Amino acid sequence: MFSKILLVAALLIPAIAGAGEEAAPTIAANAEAVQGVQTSLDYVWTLVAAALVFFMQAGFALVESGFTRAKSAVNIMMKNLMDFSMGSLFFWAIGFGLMFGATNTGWFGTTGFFLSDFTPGGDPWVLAFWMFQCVFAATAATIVSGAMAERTKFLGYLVYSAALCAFIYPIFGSWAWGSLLNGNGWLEAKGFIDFAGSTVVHSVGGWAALAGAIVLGPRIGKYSKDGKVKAIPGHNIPLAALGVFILWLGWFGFNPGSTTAGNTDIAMIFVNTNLSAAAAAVAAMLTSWIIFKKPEIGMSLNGALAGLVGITAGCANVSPTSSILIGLLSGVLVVLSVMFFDRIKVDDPVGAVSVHGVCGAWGTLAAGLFNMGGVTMAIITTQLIGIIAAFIWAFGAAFILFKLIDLTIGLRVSEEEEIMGVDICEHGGHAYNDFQITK
Amino acid sequence: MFSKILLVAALLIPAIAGAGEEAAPTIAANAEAVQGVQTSLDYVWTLVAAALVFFMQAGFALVESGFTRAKSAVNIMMKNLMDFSMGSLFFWAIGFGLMFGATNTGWFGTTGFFLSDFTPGGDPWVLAFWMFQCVFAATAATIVSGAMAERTKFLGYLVYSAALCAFIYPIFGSWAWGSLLNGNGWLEAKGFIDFAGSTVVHSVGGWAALAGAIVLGPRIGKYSKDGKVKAIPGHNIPLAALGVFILWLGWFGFNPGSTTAGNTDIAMIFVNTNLSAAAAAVAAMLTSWIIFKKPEIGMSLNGALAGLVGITAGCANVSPTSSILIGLLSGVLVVLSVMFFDRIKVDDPVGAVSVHGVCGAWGTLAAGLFNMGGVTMAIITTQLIGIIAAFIWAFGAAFILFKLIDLTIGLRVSEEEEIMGVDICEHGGHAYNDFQITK
Amino acid sequence: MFSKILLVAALLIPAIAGAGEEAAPTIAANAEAVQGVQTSLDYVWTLVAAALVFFMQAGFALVESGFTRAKSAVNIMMKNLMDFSMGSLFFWAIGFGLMFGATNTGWFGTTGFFLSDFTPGGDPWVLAFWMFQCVFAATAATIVSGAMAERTKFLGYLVYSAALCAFIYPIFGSWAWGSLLNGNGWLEAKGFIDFAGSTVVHSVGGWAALAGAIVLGPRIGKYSKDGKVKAIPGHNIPLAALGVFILWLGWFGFNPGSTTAGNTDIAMIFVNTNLSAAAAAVAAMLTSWIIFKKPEIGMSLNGALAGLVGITAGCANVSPTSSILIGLLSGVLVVLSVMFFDRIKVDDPVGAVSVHGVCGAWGTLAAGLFNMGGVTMAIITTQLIGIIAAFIWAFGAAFILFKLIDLTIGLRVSEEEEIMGVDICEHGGHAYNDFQITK
Amino acid sequence: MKKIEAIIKPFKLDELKEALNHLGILGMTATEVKGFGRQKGHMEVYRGAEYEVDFIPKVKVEIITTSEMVDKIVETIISSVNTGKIGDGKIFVLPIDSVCRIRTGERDKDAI
Amino acid sequence: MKKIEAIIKPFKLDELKEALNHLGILGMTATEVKGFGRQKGHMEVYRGAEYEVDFIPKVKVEIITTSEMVDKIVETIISSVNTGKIGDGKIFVLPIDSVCRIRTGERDKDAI
Amino acid sequence: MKKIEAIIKPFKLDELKEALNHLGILGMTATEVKGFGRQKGHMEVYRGAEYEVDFIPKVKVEIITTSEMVDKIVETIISSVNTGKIGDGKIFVLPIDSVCRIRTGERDKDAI
Ligand SMILES: Nc1ncnc2c1ncn2[C@@H]1O[C@H](COP(=O)(O)OP(=O)(O)O)[C@@H](O)[C@H]1O
Ligand SMILES: Nc1ncnc2c1ncn2[C@@H]1O[C@H](COP(=O)(O)OP(=O)(O)O)[C@@H](O)[C@H]1O
Ligand SMILES: Nc1ncnc2c1ncn2[C@@H]1O[C@H](COP(=O)(O)OP(=O)(O)O)[C@@H](O)[C@H]1O
Repeated sequence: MFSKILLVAALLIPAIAGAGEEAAPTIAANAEAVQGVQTSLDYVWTLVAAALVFFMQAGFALVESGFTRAKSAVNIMMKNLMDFSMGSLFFWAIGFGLMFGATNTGWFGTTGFFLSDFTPGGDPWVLAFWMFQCVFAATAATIVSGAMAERTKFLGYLVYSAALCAFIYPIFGSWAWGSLLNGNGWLEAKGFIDFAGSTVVHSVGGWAALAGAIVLGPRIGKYSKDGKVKAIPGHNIPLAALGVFILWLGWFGFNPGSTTAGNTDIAMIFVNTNLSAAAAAVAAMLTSWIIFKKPEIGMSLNGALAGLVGITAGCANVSPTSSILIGLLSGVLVVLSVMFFDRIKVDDPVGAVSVHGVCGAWGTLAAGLFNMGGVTMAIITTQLIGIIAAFIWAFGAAFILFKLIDLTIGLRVSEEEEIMGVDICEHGGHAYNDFQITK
Repeated sequence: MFSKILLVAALLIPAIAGAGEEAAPTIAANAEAVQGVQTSLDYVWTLVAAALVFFMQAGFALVESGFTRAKSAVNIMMKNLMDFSMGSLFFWAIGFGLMFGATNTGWFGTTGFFLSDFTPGGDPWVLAFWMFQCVFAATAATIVSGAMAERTKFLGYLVYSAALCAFIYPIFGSWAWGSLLNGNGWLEAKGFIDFAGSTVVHSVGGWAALAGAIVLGPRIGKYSKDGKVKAIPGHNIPLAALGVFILWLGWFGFNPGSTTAGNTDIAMIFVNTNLSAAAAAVAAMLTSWIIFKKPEIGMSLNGALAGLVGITAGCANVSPTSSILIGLLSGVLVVLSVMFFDRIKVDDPVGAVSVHGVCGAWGTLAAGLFNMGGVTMAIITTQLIGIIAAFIWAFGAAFILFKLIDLTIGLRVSEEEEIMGVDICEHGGHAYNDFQITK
Repeated sequence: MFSKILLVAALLIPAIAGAGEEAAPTIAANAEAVQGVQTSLDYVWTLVAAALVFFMQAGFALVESGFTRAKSAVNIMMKNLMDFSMGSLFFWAIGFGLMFGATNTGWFGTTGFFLSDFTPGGDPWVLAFWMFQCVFAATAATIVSGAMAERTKFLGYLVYSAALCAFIYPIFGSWAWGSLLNGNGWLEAKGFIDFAGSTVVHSVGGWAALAGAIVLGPRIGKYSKDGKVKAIPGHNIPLAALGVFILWLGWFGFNPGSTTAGNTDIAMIFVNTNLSAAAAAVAAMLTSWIIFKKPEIGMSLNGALAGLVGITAGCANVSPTSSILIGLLSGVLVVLSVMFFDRIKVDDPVGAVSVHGVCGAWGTLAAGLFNMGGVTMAIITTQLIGIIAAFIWAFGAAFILFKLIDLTIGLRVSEEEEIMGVDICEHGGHAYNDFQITK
Repeated sequence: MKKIEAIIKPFKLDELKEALNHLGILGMTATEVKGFGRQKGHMEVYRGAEYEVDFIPKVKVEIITTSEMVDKIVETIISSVNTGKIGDGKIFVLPIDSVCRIRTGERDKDAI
Repeated sequence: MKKIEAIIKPFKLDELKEALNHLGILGMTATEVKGFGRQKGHMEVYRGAEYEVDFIPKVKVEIITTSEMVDKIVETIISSVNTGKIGDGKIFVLPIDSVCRIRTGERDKDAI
Repeated sequence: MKKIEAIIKPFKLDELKEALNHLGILGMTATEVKGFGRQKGHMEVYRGAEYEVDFIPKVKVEIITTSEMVDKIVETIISSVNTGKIGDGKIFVLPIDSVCRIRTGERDKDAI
């Protein structure tokens, strides 16, 4: 078999990895070769998982646009495209170094900016690792987009998005995950359990979303003069449902991929992820059925996502049976939470705060409660510390950030623009030319 | 390279798999290490394939909603979400044990319910295997959803869906595939060839769909008073086409993944799967062109699926050239079959019976006819036995089930509700708010 | 663990690959076993990548239909389905042999038609390799579909599509990539760098698209009598955006998969691919913002694709930092190019010529300019030779082909049919029954 | 000449068309409209918020005809779309000054 | 009997409905239309080509009523949908010969 | 005052708009409608079942104007949208009692 990589071999400084395979068979050579193959397998799995997590960007884009109005669909697609595009660049330049660089404080890293840890010919693992972490950062950023839909200035959003990928997410990330590379955070030092990011990714994104929704205020028409909650139905439920299926698929990269190693541990993580999501979707459907007399699809879809977020922290250290319990509770919780935030007049069109913030916190606690290795007061305390730290940091930093944006370039479009729709005003076009739109 | 799994190592009872890699290099250790890496590769491949098969749920949802009316799209999304969510739970609790548990009768398994075969710290293979089998079970369930679209009571559908994943599918599955784990079915004992499930998954789903469509009866307006077939055009062809592409993608997990081993055998399975689908799409297009004077897209899309179903049984034991023949015949067959069922007034809005039932049976026969190792009368007989057994069991059991549902909670919505659309009546909402809908 | 493959073992001539694993552990046996596992990993990775590239077909279908009118959506789906289906068959019968067969001229291969290189029981690598190359061929074919949208006779398109997969693409491919199997092309002999096909796949497709758009002429209404460019807005921007996300995902198979080996080299290719796409999306958005005063989504989406095409040639031999530069330039270039072709009255509804043709050429040059191993005049010259050869061959051959089709079966529908829409005239149906369409 | 406007339930359009054809009516124009009236709408729920949909999809059919035909047409409409249920709709008759066929310039009677 | 046609800004429909209900108007028919008038449209851009959208989404509300009610209704419409901005719309009053309720065959006053 | 209703082929709307503007007509309202008439529809096929589509997409343009302008406008419409093919459409002229501009309350002539 002729590997195309040889085509560029002459151009590449180092010998091609894996060349060792051709070495004369000695015990040592074999041992090394086995290592080499396992390493290759780790790369393949980690990067395949990264690709799946990347695809979650599409899932978020679809869920968010499906749950909002036709006149905002272009804007949501642009926000999701830019979350990932700008996020990749800012995480490359700044975020990755803050999150995984060496640190003596345990509060943020100070090395490895601009992927400087990689030298052509050197160990490419840092690249595989960066790729996987990059899609995680962008996920945190994109969570916020839905909660701020239909009324946010595009420029203001871009500034927020860059800041989250460059600072807010990585700094918290360094506390919990820094030691995965060169860092070493104060939170992980305490034994904080958050295998794939219920808190690090989802709560951080969810609490930032809460800050954004609060600073923005509700969409025109979301609350009647007499303060009653008015429904603003989403314009494309099939797209939203497709988005949820894509997110579920992406989570099979998000959770098991967090091993960043192609080993047998991923089996249980797959199963736990799936069972929690399934249980949560069913629980949310039943809850909505009981409360609204109909099995409502918006809540059922949110339910599946709630179960995925809920199991993210504990997917590697709870049993499949526990995963079902975690999912069931996530499904009930998300419905009640969505209704709660509606009540207190926080207009979150897609339920991002409830799904990612609230269920992320719940999942982090659950990772301690259902720990297969047994639960101690110490574990619970650490989990709570992490949960609270995430809220204080993410909500606080995002709140200040949004206020600053509001005072400077402006965060919200004018009333007239909002009625016309952000698509025309911010992007000069419509999502559905050719269709008769009724709102 | 620092594996995140170590973060939870302290919490996990067993030593982490693959730790053996660090053992002092001896011949035995190396041999074991190689085995370990191959095992890891098998896990990675099986679970990546499972993720692809999971994604087929989205494909089915899109094909079904695209081929039906806008007023039923929410209901179809809910059905597909719940097929998989409830299916996962019921397959976990009951189905998996019936299908793969130990058996002395050869008719159904009696162990391994609630994933009891897995013990924390024990061999996690059963989890990887469960995950792969779970997405198969849900596939069988979701096939039926399309054939019963636009007129089925949601609650009645949920009962059916649970029953299929818990009993109908697993029991047949145990006859043909039980020995893949702890079972040992009477059909596989005869040497029945159905590598990836033309019969086990698709025909079983297809014949259940036939039973459902018959018990329900046609949609209002599908047949004029004078008995002429009236078209009820699907509302979103691009969604349906996307669904077919997604299903085709998923089949690259469905067929090659059925090796549940990461080895070189998957290459031929990939090629066969692809060539059969391609040939069938072309054949169906040409057939529709000849019969209707236009290359019709609905039939062409069904054709691709027919080719995928047709090669599923024989993908590992027929040649690429044979795969093309199998596909060509599947493509012609599906068009004629769809027209036939329309004629006899079985209203199957998406062609599920023809694609999965009829072409599943054809594919199972073809797996014998085109067997690379040569064909014998015995092989054909066994294939026919399997095909017939599937029809009797799946159609019979499903027919009784649907009749029971109809007599108890009711299977079909009222005429008024059907005219309004199941979305509003069953779920209290529309799929396309903001759009002017004309039906 | 019981591999299902054993079910058909009796039927398969050769012993199952990997059986060697059970051999008594000797040094030689271990060495061989390691090789076996690495080989299996290469298969798994190559085929997973092929699946991702296959999925790009869906991405193209969505981008093309999203950027055109509702009345052409059925036709575009049919064209994309058939590009891949017929393409697979013609590449199997003819293309693969021409591209990778043995050759003594260096201009085209003459062996391996109908996959004759594969013998049951023989080395299945040729099948894995065929699968990967097949999805590449179909990609080249499908690029053209968008540029010819909304006005092309379906039959004429099918003839073109078959010819491209059977002759135009493979012949050029044999010049640059033939030696990946049994061939040995004149261009690769010069050391032409095109790792994953900026030129071989994208420019070839892009220049063929240019020929098609020129021979067809612009859509009715694209230019006013006084020659002003008139906008014909796409009908479904969210679909187009989803298509771009899917294409981006597929590119994680397209570029890293081109190693056709599961090794550590893929890490840098992943990172380069992602950074270039991200940079290009941002650059295109900013460019459109500056020129049109609004961040326009059509251009931003094209930008992401431009960055992906731009890095395809050099993804394995340029640094991540260079990838960002390549992407930034691709993003600016594509916007200017789209406007340029609009000016000169080449009506390319989706920007296929600019994205694939122009940015493919740029990327091929950039692969030389930013070569990590250093750049020489010789390298640049070779790159330019390849770029020019691609233009002459692809544009020339396609132009003649389209002219011939036009003179024989006809390439363009009648004015009346174009106004009614190709969906009804060519396929006898609509994409969006149930919706009120306004154009 | 007169213009007859009938607001009917959407799924009755085909039956109405056939009935009018039998009457020899060779032309009509249909419009998707939303009606508010005695026929109460229904509650819908979206993500926990209930809301009433009181504008119900209807189809408005416009028929230009001669004064003589009016009564016949009105009867035909009633008999073909009447379901006896609230929401069946209304028929309005309006005066028309003149009619013209664009293609030929024919006027009034000859134009329909 | 008269027919009142009001062309209004879409987001004003609910307010108009409520205002008319208070007036005791129990029926109306709404249609999505596109309006061209003094209210200038806006420029849009698509893939580099700018174009003006001068047909603006409006809603046409039709109300059949007795001659006596016309003025009240017109005033109510004006007061409830007037924003003082260009594009608020128009009200047209047309004569009607007869009205009929399909369900019952009732005529004129009784039909509305 | 009069109301002119023209049913035309959709792709002719822009030409009609321009022609009317040249005539100094500053306002009109367009509605998507479906027309049944002499222009026969076409057969379509869906998954093996053929069916005739006999309601063809048309656009209805409504223009309120003074009685004097009616003839000019009708001629303009004919000349600008006539293709000589069946299905070009119809023009109807209806009497209007009164017109009112919501924004200002202006009446009749001043309102348009
Ligand atoms: N006063 C009115 N003006 C205009 N349209 C009306 C009026 N009253 C009713 N309609 C139309 O007629 C439809 C049916 O009227 P409704 O009162 O619901 O039932 P019914 O026709 O049986 O009395 C309404 O949906 C509305 O479109
Ligand atoms: N002469 C007319 N005939 C029919 N409709 C008209 C006419 N003039 C205006 N309209 C309708 O009224 C709407 C508002 O009119 P416009 O001139 O834009 O603002 P205003 O109502 O404030 O004068 C237009 O969008 C159009 O739908
Ligand atoms: N009697 C009628 N009443 C209302 N609308 C009509 C009538 N006759 C025709 N139309 C409208 O005019 C359109 C064109 O009429 P048609 O008979 O098809 O062609 P032509 O205008 O050339 O005679 C039809 O599609 C329909 O919308």
